[in-house]
Amino acid sequence: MRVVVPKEIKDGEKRVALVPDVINKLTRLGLDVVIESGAGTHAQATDADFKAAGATISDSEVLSTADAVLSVAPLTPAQMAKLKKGAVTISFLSPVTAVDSIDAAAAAGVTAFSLELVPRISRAQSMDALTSQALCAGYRAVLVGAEMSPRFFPMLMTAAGTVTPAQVLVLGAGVAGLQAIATARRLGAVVSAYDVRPASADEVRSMGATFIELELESLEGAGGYAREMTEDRAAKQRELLTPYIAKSHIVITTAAVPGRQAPRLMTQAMVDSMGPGTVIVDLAAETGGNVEGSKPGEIVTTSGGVKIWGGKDVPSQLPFHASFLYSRNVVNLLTLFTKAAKEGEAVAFDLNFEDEIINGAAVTHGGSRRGAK
Amino acid sequence: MRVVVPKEIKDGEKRVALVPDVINKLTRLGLDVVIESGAGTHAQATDADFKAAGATISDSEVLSTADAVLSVAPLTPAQMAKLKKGAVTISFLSPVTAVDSIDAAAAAGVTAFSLELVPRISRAQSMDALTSQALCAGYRAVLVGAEMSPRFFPMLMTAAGTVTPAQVLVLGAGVAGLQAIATARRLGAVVSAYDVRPASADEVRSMGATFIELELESLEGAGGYAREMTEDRAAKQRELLTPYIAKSHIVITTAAVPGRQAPRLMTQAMVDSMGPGTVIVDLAAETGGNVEGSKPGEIVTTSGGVKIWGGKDVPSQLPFHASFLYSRNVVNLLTLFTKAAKEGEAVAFDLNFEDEIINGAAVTHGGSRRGAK
Amino acid sequence: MSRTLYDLVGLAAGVAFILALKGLSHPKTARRGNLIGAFGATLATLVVFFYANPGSSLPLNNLGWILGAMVVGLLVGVPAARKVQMTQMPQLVALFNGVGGGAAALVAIVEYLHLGAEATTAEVVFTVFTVIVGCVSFSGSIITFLKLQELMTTRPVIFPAGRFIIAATLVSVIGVGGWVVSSLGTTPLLVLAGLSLLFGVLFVLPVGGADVPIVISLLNAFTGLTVAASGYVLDSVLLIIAGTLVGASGTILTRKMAEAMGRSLFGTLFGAFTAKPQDTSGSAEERPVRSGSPDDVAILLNYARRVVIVPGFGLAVAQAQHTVRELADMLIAKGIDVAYGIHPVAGRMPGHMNVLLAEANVPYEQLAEMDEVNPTFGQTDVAIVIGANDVVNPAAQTSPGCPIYGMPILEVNQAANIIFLKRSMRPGFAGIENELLYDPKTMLLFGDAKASLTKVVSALKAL
Amino acid sequence: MSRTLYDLVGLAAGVAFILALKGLSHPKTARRGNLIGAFGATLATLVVFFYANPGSSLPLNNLGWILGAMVVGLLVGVPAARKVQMTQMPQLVALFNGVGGGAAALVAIVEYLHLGAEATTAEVVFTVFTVIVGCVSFSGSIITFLKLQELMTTRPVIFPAGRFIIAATLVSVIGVGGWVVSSLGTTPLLVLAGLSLLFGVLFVLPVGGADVPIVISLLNAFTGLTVAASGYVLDSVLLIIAGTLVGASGTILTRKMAEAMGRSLFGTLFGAFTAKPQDTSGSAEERPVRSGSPDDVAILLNYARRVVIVPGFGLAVAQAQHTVRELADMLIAKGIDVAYGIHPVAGRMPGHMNVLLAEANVPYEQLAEMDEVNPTFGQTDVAIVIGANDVVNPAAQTSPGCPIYGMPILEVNQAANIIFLKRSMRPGFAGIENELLYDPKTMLLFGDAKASLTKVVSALKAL
Amino acid sequence: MEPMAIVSIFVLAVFVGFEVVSKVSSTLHTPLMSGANAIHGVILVGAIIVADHSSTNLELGLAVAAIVLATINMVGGFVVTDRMLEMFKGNKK
Amino acid sequence: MEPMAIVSIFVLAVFVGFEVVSKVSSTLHTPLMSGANAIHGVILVGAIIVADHSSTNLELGLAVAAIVLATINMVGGFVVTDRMLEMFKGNKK
Ligand SMILES: NC(=O)c1ccc[n+]([C@@H]2O[C@H](COP(=O)([O-])OP(=O)(O)OC[C@H]3O[C@@H](n4cnc5c(N)ncnc54)[C@H](OP(=O)(O)O)[C@@H]3O)[C@@H](O)[C@H]2O)c1
Ligand SMILES: NC(=O)c1ccc[n+]([C@@H]2O[C@H](COP(=O)([O-])OP(=O)(O)OC[C@H]3O[C@@H](n4cnc5c(N)ncnc54)[C@H](OP(=O)(O)O)[C@@H]3O)[C@@H](O)[C@H]2O)c1
Ligand SMILES: NC(=O)c1ccc[n+]([C@@H]2O[C@H](COP(=O)([O-])OP(=O)(O)OC[C@H]3O[C@@H](n4cnc5c(N)ncnc54)[C@H](O)[C@@H]3O)[C@@H](O)[C@H]2O)c1
Ligand SMILES: NC(=O)c1ccc[n+]([C@@H]2O[C@H](COP(=O)([O-])OP(=O)(O)OC[C@H]3O[C@@H](n4cnc5c(N)ncnc54)[C@H](O)[C@@H]3O)[C@@H](O)[C@H]2O)c1
Repeated sequence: MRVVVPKEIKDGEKRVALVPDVINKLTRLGLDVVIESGAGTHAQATDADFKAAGATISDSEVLSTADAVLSVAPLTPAQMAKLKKGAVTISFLSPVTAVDSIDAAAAAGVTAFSLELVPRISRAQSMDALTSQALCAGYRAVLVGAEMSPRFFPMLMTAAGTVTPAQVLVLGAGVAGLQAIATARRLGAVVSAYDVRPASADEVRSMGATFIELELESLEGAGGYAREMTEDRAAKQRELLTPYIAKSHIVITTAAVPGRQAPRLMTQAMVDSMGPGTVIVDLAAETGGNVEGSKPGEIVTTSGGVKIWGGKDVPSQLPFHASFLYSRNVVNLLTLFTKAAKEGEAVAFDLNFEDEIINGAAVTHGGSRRGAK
Repeated sequence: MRVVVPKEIKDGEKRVALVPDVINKLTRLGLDVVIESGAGTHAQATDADFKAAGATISDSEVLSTADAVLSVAPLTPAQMAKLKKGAVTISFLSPVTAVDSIDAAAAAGVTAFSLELVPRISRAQSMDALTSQALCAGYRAVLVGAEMSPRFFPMLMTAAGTVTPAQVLVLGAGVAGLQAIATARRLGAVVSAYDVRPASADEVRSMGATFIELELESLEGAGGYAREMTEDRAAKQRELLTPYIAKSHIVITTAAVPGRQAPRLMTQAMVDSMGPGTVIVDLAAETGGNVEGSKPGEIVTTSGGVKIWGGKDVPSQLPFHASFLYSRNVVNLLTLFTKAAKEGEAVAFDLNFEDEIINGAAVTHGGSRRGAK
Repeated sequence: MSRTLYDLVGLAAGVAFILALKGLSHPKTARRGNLIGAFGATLATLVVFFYANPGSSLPLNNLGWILGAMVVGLLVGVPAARKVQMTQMPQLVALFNGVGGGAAALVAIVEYLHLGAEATTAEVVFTVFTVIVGCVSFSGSIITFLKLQELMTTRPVIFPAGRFIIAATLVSVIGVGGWVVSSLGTTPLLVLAGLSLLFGVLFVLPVGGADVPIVISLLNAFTGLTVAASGYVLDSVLLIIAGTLVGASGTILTRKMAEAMGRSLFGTLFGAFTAKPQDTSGSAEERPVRSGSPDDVAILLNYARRVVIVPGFGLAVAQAQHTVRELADMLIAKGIDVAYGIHPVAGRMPGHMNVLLAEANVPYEQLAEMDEVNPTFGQTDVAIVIGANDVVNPAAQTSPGCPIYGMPILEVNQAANIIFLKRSMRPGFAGIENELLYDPKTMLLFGDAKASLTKVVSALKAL
Repeated sequence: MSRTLYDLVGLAAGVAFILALKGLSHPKTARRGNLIGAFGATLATLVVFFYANPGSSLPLNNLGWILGAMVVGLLVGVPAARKVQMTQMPQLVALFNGVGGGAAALVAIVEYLHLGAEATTAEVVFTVFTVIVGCVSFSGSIITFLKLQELMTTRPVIFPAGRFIIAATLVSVIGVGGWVVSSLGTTPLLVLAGLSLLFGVLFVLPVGGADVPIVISLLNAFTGLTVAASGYVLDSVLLIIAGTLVGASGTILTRKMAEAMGRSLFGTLFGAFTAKPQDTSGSAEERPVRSGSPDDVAILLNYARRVVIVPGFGLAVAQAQHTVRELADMLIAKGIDVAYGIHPVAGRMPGHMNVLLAEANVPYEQLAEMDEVNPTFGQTDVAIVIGANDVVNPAAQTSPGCPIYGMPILEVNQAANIIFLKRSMRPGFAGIENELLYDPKTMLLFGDAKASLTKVVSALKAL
Repeated sequence: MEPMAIVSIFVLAVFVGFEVVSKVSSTLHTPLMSGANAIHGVILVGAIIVADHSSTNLELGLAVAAIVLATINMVGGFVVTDRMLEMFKGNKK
Repeated sequence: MEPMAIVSIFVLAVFVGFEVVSKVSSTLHTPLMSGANAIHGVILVGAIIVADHSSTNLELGLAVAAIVLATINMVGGFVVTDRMLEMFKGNKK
């Protein structure tokens, strides 16, 4: 069986779906791993590294012979069309935004797994690419914020006066938000955070930051995710958050609700309430933005001197470790349904749809889109 | 008496020599403070802020009426020529590189103070702008390094595998180097450092980093600075450092010897010994570079995939706090020779060349260059 | 041998007992303390063969009987003590205590018979005291033995009107005691002994299994007092001192044990009088857990060779990272092999534990990944689980269908001892019970992790 | 009043003394302990007026004299104790101890005279012991008093052949003691008393000022033993118990004091025998510093209302940031006002202390800049300087020309107490001596800052 | 011995008993109890004394029984305590 | 009282004395010494007893002197100890 990793073609995507040091986990099972030449360049993995790890490098068309295709971004409809019937793909594949690719997969008779849909159960944590990539994003958010800020993060008492610590506010304390809190605290900033989930207060405090209690009802959805806010509540939340925002030097927003637009946490007025030289990092820019006026992949400077950094492919900005974590997620999912080669028997895929994870993550199978997803 | 702060005209200089919140220290003495309009823009100080703090904003030519001129970069010879005879200037003014400005100051009969020449005695610590700006540079160096690195700095054990911490090597553990150590350690990196001064080992360890003992004789010059290396020793040091460099993910170099070219710590071969995706931050790029191939203000990527960031105006990249600290240094030096206004008497400058600091820092006075500097 | 020399040797033995108790109250010297005690006892026993009583000639009368009886005692006692299993030691101690009490009662009876009408009132009063308390100690200890050995139910035995029967027995014991003092005679004394034995049984029956050790300790103190009383009757300073020491230290110890186990001493002891018959079939039995004190934890750690620290979300909530590092540093300084076993999803964020422990400056080398640390639990003396739960829950391996089934865990259940620091019996993130909390190898230290760790660190310093 | 009741009250007083000593060894109960002791002493004194000796009638003979003498004693003792300054208390204690020893010697002499030839050998031996030790205690204490009060030189007084004279005196004391026992008579006893007084003087003269407190403690234990011996002669259980208690606890205390001061007990006490005359004019006198123990530091901190922690480069070298935070947290938990006074150039890098303390998670609000904290030192009970030196060196304000002159400093010299944690008397970065180390308000705790702090934290927990 | 002496000895012994065990840590509770239990086995001395001056068979029989019991208490007690304390051997340093 | 009783009492009292002060912290050394010093002032009881049965003027004189000294020791000792302990009043909580 051939596992193929094509070069990512999406602009700005610097990750690779397999890094050399996990390849042996697949070859050990009896799988052949084929990497498109140059696939790992941005993630500091050369063709030679892959070869040394036991993979084959291919310069030519790779998809048509693949039994399984591993990628980060969804395969394009064109790529999907090239696949054998019955082939398997594993990648990010949002049922909301990647509709074309999903349709193409269904049409091609491909079984396409979406990492967004891996259920958040304990057993699946090692396949949870949303979490691993959010980790990278949260870390990056702080580095970017610190880089753009004209201020120090830590407090420093020096002969030339005392530098006061930066006030960092994190909105949305999920995986990315918590990591942002941790990183900002490491740098010495005074960090506070807000989130709508009830468990969040304890989690924020467990990172050593201050949780902002707004006395609004909490919003918890399925699988530990948040629910969408009503417009009423959103307005109330914005109003109550304004004073905290006004006194922050850096605001990092990470709020998301699965399958929806990112909630709008900050209006233009709230942005304007911040002083010159302050920075906003909007990790949700790609899905609509938590902050009014943020543009994915751009730094917008408001007339008031506030810089808004809109995140785009943020984990790609940490390509080495983002790929490192991503490829382990992918390998864990792949091995879940791979029957290792035994005496006389060849390696095979065994898609057991009774399994909660396989059932949850497979978007297409046998020529059609699965379930009501 | 008029204290004037012109707008910095040097390209890339974002600091300002006075920030609003120190102005009252001068006005309290009876000095008039005049700020050229827009001087504080990059350091988040608006004209309005200055006005509110008690300064006058001037749009027109400001230098000709000044009794004292405070700036960050040296005044250009043209600017010097505009000054009144007997006026005082305080700025960075390297006796090695700013020869033209010094000559112009002497010609104009100006008393020019060089912050580089403030002696390193305890009493002068509050005027030591080299230290305060090095602090900013050291902090920035790590942020920049972390930003450019494709890796995480901290160790993280996750469901998708364990991210090992970045190995950071700091060469030259002076003020900037120590701050870089502190910042990298805060971010969770494993930090080691090397310096030639004998006291350095203890200082490095007191920051929680590992000191690299090379068993070479130590080099200590006057005033707590290092001495220049002989070419022999330099070669030996490079040889011994190579293995440490080869296993580092980030190298930050800060080595300097006052009044000299920056010592060459890393050759091209040493750079090449590092893997793809590694980063070198050369804070000494402007004075010749610690690293072969570094270019001030540029990021050079070697064929081996090593990125070399050459520092240029590094403290300017943290304009708010760099100006904050710098202006306190300048004010402390200015007040050292200002006789406050008393009953009936006007404020006056009282240049007592018996004072070690004034004697040390004044480069020109009474129409000529002072001493053998 | 002169009386003075004899007495001085006795005093020396008494001093040995003091040193023995002193030694026994500190881990480092406990063993030596016990040996000193044994030495004192041997000395005291030997010297009595050289001097018995004013006027009586040596060698002792009935020497053959005496030596024979001692040999029998040795043949019974030593093998029993040698062969007993670790877990059965408490009941053996109970048994030994009982026979000691019995011996004291017998000695008092013999002396009473011997003195006959010559006895002073004081002597009779002390004899009565010894007989009562010795018999209570004897029969009470036998019952505790039976309970601990599970030869009878470990639950409180409560029968209708029990408390009235007990009270009545106590009153009769006292009455018969008075009768003995006033009338002097063998019969009343035997009646007294019988009633006292009965009272001992009744006194211990209503005590529940968990409280039995406290009762043993109390009976032990009682026995000490009977020995002191015998010392008065027999004019032996040694017996007075030894008995009083045991009585006094035993009392303190009983109180401390009750405190450590969170029991009310009064409730435990007078339960017999207040207990009402209960519907025993009713509510589901509360499952027993073993909870320890910071001292217990400190001692376990102190004598371990390898300790694995397993941090979890609770460590983060308690912000106990600095304290845990302090603990680890202390253990390392003692030459103990210490590692932190980090589960990939401990906490609530990937790398949560790393962030915390890095803040406390824990060297990266001490952090071990799950795959690295799991094979070492077999050689680990103590696994100390600090505010973690799901990540060590064996249900992940044993209970298909539970929410964490299939998640790899840190196999702390392979370690020789497991210590849990948590605040309650509440489950963790996944909301499922952790069987490990009820494991006999597990000791629970309840409380906020930081507060608990601080106490453990203090206790460790005090060792 | 019956003898038994009298004796029981005496025993009760003895118990009070036990409780008194127990109380006195713990800060929280010390005051109450002393009151219990006073209560016991009062009780014992009162009861003697109701019962004196078998057969003697009440009221006591010579009652007027007795009461009069007591009044005189009160009139002398109370005002002296009330008015004495804090710094002069040690010499007053020495004096009190001396008069106590004198009293015991007098009591023994009177009883000896009274018994005359009736005295048993044992009684005479005890009398001789009491007289010798009481007199030594008396004259020795007087000398210690004179030394501490600086009425004579505080340096060791050593004269040629001194040790032979002392040895000879001791031999004569013992000889005359033997003579008293064998011959019985007033003259030998008076000779004995005289020689003993002389020996006391000779014994204490060679002791140097710093060792005097140890000697006082020893003489105190001696006096206790004389009281116990008097108890034997006077057949008083109370005096036996009280005297023995003081003797035993005094001995332990003497050893502990010597340990705490880093002195060899043997060297201190037998210096008299081994000391050789020295060239006192020679080497420059070593300047005295006051060094304390972690316990002392803990107690100072525990009873402070405001504490300022001044960290410096040494804190960084020792990497003691976590420990210092632990200490601060404990003090804050006790309701003490704690601030960190951060000097702008403490350490070797701008913000060095911030980096360290942030790592230990010290809240930013607890960090006070120099300008903010300097005005508060006047209201600060304890400034604890941890591995800092130059930044608190008053030379910066007082010694024009020294390298740090003109640098603003943290004015810890304004605080009521200053504690320095450093490893030696070595200077800091600037290489200049710090007068503050010799300040009488300063206590030095030598050792690595982290190790020292750990000990202080333990001591604080034990309080 | 005089009652007063006995009372004094008793009172002092009580204090000693209290003090010496006042700092015991809870893990030593059981060994300490066991050790104290062994110590009261010294009633063996009393049993030997009464065996010595037993005049009737009844007395002697009871005394012999007392000796057996006391020996078990004493010897068994020390042995079992020692076994309990094996874990404190201190296999380190 | 029998010598044996006295020796026993002495030995036990020594243990009590050792034990009760064994944990004293160094800052309490001086107050503890001072308190112990006051306790031995109870020799006053002895002085009163000998004054009671003094038969000669010499004896009485010496006894009276002893009473004066012992009273100073006892009363002064407790008072000065109390003053030393003022700092432990516990002005907090
Ligand atoms: N790491 C991740 O990325 C991530 C993300 C989301 C969810 N999770 C899930 O979180 C769980 C992590 O497991 P875990 O073992 O670390 O945590 P856990 O299973 O949630 O257990 C934490 C335990 O700590 C105790 N605790 C809480 N506060 C405490 C305090 N102040 N002092 C002492 N104990 C305290 C609680 O018991 P008491 O209440 O009795 O004190 C609780 O049993 C896993 O189920 C994992 O799947 C992980
Ligand atoms: N902050 C800056 O930017 C900067 C830069 C360069 C120079 N300086 C200079 O550095 C000095 C800073 O003053 P400072 O008071 O912080 O330091 P300091 O004057 O150098 O004193 C440090 C003290 O710490 C003690 N010490 C060292 N290691 C120790 C350990 N492990 N445990 C306990 N004590 C230890 C040393 O005494 P022992 O050896 O007896 O233990 C020493 O006296 C100033 O003179 C300042 O001008 C500052
Ligand atoms: N059990 C598991 O396997 C597992 C794994 C990873 C995460 N989780 C849990 O899931 C939670 C969410 O994870 P995520 O980071 O992927 O979520 P996410 O990326 O979907 O959302 C990020 C955060 O935004 C918050 N948010 C949504 N709307 C908001 C609003 N209007 N205002 C403020 N905040 C808002 C959410 O509550 C969430 O914390 C985590 O915190 C974690 O506890 C569980
Ligand atoms: N007393 C004071 O007032 C005061 C104030 C600030 C700094 N200082 C001292 O001065 C020292 C140097 O200060 P700086 O940072 O301004 O120095 P710098 O900027 O001149 O040099 C930076 C560092 O490079 C090092 N270096 C020089 N040649 C090297 C080589 N070949 N290899 C490796 N390292 C080399 C130097 O030793 C120095 O530590 C500081 O570390 C500090 O201890 C003293």
